[in-house]
Amino acid sequence: MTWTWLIGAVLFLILAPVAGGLIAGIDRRITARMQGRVGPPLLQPFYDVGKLFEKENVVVTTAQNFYVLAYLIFIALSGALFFAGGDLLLIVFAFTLAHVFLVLGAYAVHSPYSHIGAERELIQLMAYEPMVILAAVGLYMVTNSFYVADIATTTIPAILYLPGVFLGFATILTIKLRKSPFDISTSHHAHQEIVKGITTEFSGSTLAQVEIAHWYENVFLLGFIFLFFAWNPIIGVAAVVVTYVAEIFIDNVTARVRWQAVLKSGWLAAVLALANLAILSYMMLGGV
Amino acid sequence: MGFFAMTKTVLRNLAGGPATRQYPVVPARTSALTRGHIAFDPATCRSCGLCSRRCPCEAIRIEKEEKVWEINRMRCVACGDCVEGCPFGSLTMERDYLPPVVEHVVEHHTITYVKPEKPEKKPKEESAGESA
Amino acid sequence: MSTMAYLKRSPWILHYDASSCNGCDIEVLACLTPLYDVERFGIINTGNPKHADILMITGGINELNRAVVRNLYEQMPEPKVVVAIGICAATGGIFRECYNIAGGVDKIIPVDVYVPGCAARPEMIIDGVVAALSILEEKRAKMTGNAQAKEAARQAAEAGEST
Amino acid sequence: MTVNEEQTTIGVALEDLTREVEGLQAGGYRLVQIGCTDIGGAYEVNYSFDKDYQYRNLRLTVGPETEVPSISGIYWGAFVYENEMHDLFGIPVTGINIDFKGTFIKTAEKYPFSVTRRGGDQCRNA
Amino acid sequence: MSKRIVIPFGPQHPVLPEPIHLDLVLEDETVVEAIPSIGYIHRGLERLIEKREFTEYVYVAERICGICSFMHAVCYSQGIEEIMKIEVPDRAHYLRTIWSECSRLHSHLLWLGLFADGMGFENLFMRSWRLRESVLDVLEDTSGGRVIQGTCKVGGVRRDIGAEKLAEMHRALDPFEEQCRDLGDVFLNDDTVKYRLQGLGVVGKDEAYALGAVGPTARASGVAMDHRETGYAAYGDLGFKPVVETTGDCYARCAVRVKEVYASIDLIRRAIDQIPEGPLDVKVKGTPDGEYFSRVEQPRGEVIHYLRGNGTKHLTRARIRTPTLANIPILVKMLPNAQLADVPVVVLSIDPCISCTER
Amino acid sequence: MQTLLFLILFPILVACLLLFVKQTTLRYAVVALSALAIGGASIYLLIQYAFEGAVYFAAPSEAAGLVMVAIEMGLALFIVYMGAKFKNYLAIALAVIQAALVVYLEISFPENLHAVHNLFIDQFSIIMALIVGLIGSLIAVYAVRYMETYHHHHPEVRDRQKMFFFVIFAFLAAMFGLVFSNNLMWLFFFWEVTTISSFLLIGYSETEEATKNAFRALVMNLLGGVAFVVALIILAATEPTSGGIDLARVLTSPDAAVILIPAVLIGFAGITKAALMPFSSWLLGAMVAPTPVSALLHSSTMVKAGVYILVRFSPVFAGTFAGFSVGLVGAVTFVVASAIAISQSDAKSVLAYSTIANLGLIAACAGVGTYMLVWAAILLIIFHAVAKSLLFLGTGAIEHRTGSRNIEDMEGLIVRMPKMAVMMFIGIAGMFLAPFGMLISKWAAIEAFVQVPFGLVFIAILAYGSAVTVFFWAKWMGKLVTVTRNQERVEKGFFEESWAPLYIITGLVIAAVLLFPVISSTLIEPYVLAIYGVTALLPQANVAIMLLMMALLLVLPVSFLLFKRSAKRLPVYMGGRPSTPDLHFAGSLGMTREVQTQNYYLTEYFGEARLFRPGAVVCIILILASWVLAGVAL
Ligand code: SF4
Ligand code: SF4
Ligand code: SF4
Ligand code: SF4
Ligand code: SF4
Ligand code: SF4
Ligand code: SF4
Ligand code: SF4
Repeated sequence: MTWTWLIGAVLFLILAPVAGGLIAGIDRRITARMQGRVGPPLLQPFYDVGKLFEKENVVVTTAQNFYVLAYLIFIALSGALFFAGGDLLLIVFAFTLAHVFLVLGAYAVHSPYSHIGAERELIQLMAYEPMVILAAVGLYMVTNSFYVADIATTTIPAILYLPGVFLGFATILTIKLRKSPFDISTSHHAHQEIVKGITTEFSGSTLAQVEIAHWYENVFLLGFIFLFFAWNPIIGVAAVVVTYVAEIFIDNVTARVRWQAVLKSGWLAAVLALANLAILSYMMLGGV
Repeated sequence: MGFFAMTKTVLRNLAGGPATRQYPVVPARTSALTRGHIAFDPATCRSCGLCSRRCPCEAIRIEKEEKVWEINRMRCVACGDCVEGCPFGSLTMERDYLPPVVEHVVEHHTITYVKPEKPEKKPKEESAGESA
Repeated sequence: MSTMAYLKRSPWILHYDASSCNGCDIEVLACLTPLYDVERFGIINTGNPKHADILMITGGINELNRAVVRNLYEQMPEPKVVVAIGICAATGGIFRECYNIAGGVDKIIPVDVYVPGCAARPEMIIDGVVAALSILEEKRAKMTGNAQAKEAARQAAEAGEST
Repeated sequence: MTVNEEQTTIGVALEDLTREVEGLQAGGYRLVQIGCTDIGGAYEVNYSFDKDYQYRNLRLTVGPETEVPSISGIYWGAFVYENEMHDLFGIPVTGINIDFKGTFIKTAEKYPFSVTRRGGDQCRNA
Repeated sequence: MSKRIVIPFGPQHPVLPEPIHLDLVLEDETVVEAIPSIGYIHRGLERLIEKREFTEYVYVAERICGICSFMHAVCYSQGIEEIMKIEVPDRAHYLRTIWSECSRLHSHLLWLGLFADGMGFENLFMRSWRLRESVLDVLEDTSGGRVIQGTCKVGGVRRDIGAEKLAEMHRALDPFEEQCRDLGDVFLNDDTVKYRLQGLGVVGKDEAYALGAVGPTARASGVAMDHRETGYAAYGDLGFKPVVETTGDCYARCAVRVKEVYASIDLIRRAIDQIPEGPLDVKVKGTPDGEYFSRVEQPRGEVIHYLRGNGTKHLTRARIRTPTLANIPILVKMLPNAQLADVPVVVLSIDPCISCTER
Repeated sequence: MQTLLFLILFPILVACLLLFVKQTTLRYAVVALSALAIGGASIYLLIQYAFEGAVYFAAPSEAAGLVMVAIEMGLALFIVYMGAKFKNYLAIALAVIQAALVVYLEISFPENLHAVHNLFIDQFSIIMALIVGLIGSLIAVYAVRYMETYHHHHPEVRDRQKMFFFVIFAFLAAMFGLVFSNNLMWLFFFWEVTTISSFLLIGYSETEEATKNAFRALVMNLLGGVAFVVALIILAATEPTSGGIDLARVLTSPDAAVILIPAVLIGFAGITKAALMPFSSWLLGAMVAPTPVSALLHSSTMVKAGVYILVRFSPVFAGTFAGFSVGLVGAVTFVVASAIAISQSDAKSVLAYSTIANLGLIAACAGVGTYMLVWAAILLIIFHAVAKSLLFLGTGAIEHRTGSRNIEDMEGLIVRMPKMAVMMFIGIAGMFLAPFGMLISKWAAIEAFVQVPFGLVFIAILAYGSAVTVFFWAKWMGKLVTVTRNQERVEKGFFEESWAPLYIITGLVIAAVLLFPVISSTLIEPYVLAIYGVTALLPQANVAIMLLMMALLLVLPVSFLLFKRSAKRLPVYMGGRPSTPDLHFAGSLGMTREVQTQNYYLTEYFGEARLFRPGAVVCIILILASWVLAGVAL
């Protein structure tokens, strides 16, 4: 029992990049199909990252590598904590810490586009943070625990109590997966007014680390989605798949919005979640 | 439905499969008129120089005495004007494209046209020259 | 990690319009569209020199853009190749004699592949990229093969951080 | 439906330019373009205007280096053409609202231009 | 200390395929000042007339730009024909019209795609460009070139389109139009697209006119000005009406182009219906002596070729004033107060074409 | 008891001594030595009483009480004089009202004005004393050289350093008195002394603005003072049930309803002192004072007196709607002040708003007042004090060297003043990043609020508030770490001795994280346990993880060694436009422009003009509501 958490963490650290890369590959193929194209090979993300490691190591300032490495480590750490069944709030905060490192990396280089990307990343952070916290609180209210281990093994269908929270979380998931319409700080699509935004000045292995961190992050986020459906693992997995495909779909049917809309959407998502929680707590107060 | 106006297209794309032309596997689409590249027949050219005069890019050079007909592939815009201008049909517009190269290509031909008799077709001689 | 050669499978391009007439440009862009879909080969048009492996240039060099072309080229990390698209990029093309055209791209930076045509067609551009890939691979081999101490140190550092 | 297009060209003296242009502006004409032609040692500057497809052209003839007053005070958008005049023909235009100071179109060599470049490859195939 | 961000935007920039540079001064992300600089494409091709005979120059004119390449050829040829008083056969006029409208279609679809790309709507970009490919296929089938047709010449056209091909084109128009309307529907009705476009870069009718704006940019502000109304080529026979919008924002500029796509399809349809039989060209004798300001409506607006000959084979002056050059002033006026994210959208909304602007 | 008295009286002695010291070196010696003594004594206090629980001391009473009243009257007269001199009649009116009420109190209820014990000490007091004793005295040391430089830079300001240091030390004494007083009359006296100290120090430069702001601070604090006296009168009047002016008796009073009204009034005094929302303007105005003053009074200690009193009274607030309202005042202040901080570019304004926000958060915890929240509140007080004083002192140091305290001008500090930048970095990290203290406390607060009825309101506010917090801190951090080129190092010229306080406080920030389990278990938990009978505990696993994160953070910089060797350096991406290494590029119109990468301030959304008024209105309503609700409860 005492060591199971360690197993979860280690499995995550090893498998998440594989899963994340595969998900990215599937994502790109589905996107291509939605656009009427063939798309890249399934393993393309791995080729990309492999390629990046083959490239020359160039920097604007050596400090940037440090921040990106820290970003990767803390993303991995928060994901590992998650799969180890840790405290959701602590995980969320570790996650924020990781992103702050990414942002600092972009600031460190003193380059116009990466600076703007960094500011926008912070706006995104500000937009989704309330919702993430509320999602954790919502899960607590249903399961009475902040521990992923408890939430994941609950028999309560959290989603039935938390539809608003889930919708809100799905909204900010779009921000987190860097998908249109909310991909303002850097986009997977090639063309953006701020070039590559926050990753403009990262290249070679540094960029590969950003990419790997993103895989970790995606797996972690999908794990979070799973929590809403955790009472039935099969439905849970199905829900994760459906949610992800829906995100790809949204990505393909919307234009990118301005930062104002991102902030408003993120905060409105949190308001939706709040309304949900308010009703929930009213019911619980009434019931108990 | 204002929000997901693109849905129809996405669904159609998913259902219809990719529209991609699998280029290297399937040969490129061309039409009868496609202007791919200029082909020269050294056996019929009478070194009149009209093609060279008409060419808007000065891609063709001819040296009457040395019986040289040259085309600089890095200059030719494949407009076909030389083809229209050649009174002897020595030039034709081919449909297929030239492959990419790693150096500038000046194609060098030796004119084999022999004056009075009926010209006998001889294999054309090609050699890729070099230029700056 | 040095024998894997992922480079060939994931060439990211940077496209710059030196002084093209747009003809070749739009054909480069057409390569991205569903009909030609170069993402099949892992090609992404990054738009950022720091991420790019292949520099695709259309159009010839003129007074103002020579510095830009050099700047973009220098910002690309090794290994990298340059593909000149269209005859303008090769020699200046039909504008060769114009007073403000200095000639092809090779006047400023080394060009590895020339794609002829005016305008170069998407298929020709794909061919050009394919030709560039093997050159890219050669350059990579040369780069990693360099047994200099500094290189080795770099490799070690990379291996260390990629665990 | 089809409108017939008329083109008229009248000469204008340097000192009358601003007044004439103001007149056209008051008459509801839009500025179509300003273009120069070198006519051996001097320049013809065409100021073209249009109203309902009726094309009016004021033609100014100036020597090289003659200062021409800007009409960007009358037509705000004139600056594009006037900067071009300056950069490509060396005609000094005074008082442009957005003066690029010779950087609107940068050229390798100074006007007057000719097709044949000095020094370059002699457009021979060799 | 003022809180400002100063960044160079371009010349190399992923959203703008062509090199244009802006000095952007921002406050947060609001544009305070945006001064353009151009000249990256300047080749000096007007001077090539010293080197090319006036009949050969049409190949250069085509390569003023690869997008409305055909229309440059038409504009140039019409200028010469006007100076030399050449009567071009009717069929040539119709063919020129058909190719022109095909060019407009491919140009507008191309623009719509880039515009969508500028808004970060990748799929819409893909869709627009995919539709555009069918136009390019037609162009290749009829002229031999996808983007550079090379079929217009002084005195007429170089190639005919056979009756069979015309009929095939006509048949293809209906499904094509339907697909275009689906595409236009996204541009005109999608909420995220509207959010990005409406109320952005508003220019009123009077201001647009005063700034000398042309083409869809002017028409979106309510200035009903379209050179096709003068009835050059075969337009006089086809009953042409300009597409006009009144709100003057980016949405209107987009709407004008979407509707012009429909209009072009209509024009092609009518032109195919009405095309007369007859010769394709007349022989050009003599040399041009005189001058003319030839004007044609390109996808981006009115283009002017000022041609002047002195009776030799070489013209003495060709000056090309292109629509983008005329639209730069309005662009400079539109940028301040936009958001950084809108800069590409606003810039693209005039459909800037640097190649011909700088020649 | 001796230690307590020493801590209260010794600073007064030093203060008087400093009135006669003119020379900087000498002053430095005196201040440094007394700082050592005070700091040592507060640590001794810790060792002495940490495991004892609450200890009460009778302490001399009558005479001291009389002296205090006399001084109070003297202060009132002084205010009247100053008010007359600067024509601020509101201040006069309030001072007169307050004095009249005190006199009324003394005359009407002489028999009820006795506390069994005048002084006491418990773990909470120890914590406060440590903050005052360690951070306060470090700031005092820093201030000596700072003030010398200050007069270099501002020759126009009259040199009143003797007065300055007198007030500083008098203030320290008052703070000690405040946290050790069990007699509410005494507490009120010390309270008033801090008010006056603040008034004097804000007005130090004697400019028009300084004077204006000093009076604003004075008026608002006097308002709180009046409420305090009214509370005392009520307590005295209801002595038998409420416990009169004996803090310990009041807090354990069986009749919760009776003491709720005085609690709310004292809470109001706390709100004014802690500069919560409608009153936050005084703290912002106080930023005109020399930076050590801001660090000492307006962030780490005096304003903490406001929340100290709130936390003291939180058992009374707990579970009441009045307390809930007070808590909401804090919560609203937290979110609004954090949001406004986004729109500020002056480092001191950002620090001020963030201080207000954090005080709001503490007040929110105190107002709702469950045991876990009190635990979190105390943690917040500690972490905020260390991190914030570091930031203030750092800002002062930066301003001295670079001539600006604008955040934009701190761009590239890591290149120009690397040591300073690292310390600022740690300070900022301390304010908002896991695993640093503030975040631990926020996290604890969230977990605690979940369990409170209607806690959702607070959670929502906390969620938004901390999101906003991340934004403004991270962008500041970003400025610091930006690696700019071609800039010289300017660290050297900063006065050498002042590094010591900075280093020590930096050490404290890190130590606070590493030691927080110990701090929690030895000081906070016993205190909470003593008051509530239950105590909060952080799960061991989480503590371990946080320590792991901290260790990672400390180890990570080693990775720098990895990168140093190889990488090739390239210039930044400038759209291909030719540029120089220091980011000047060839712009349009033939100009050369410099790239400027400044932060976003989102003024349109988070501007002062937009948010302050609604925030203040909401808070006023909530304060009034708390009074009404307290009345209703009675
Ligand atoms: S020089 Fe050139 S143009 Fe003149 S005849 Fe020779 S090939 Fe023809
Ligand atoms: S095709 Fe055109 S460019 Fe090529 S050689 Fe012939 S005339 Fe010259
Ligand atoms: S190819 Fe034709 S035109 Fe050219 S020289 Fe030979 S015969 Fe004359
Ligand atoms: S090669 Fe031809 S199509 Fe390409 S840019 Fe040059 S002129 Fe245009
Ligand atoms: S070789 Fe002919 S075309 Fe070339 S420069 Fe000389 S004359 Fe001109
Ligand atoms: S307007 Fe644009 S598309 Fe048309 S010719 Fe000019 S550059 Fe080309
Ligand atoms: S830095 Fe120099 S000028 Fe400034 S206070 Fe110190 S000694 Fe004086
Ligand atoms: S740093 Fe600034 S405020 Fe402080 S003393 Fe110097 S000039 Fe005055």
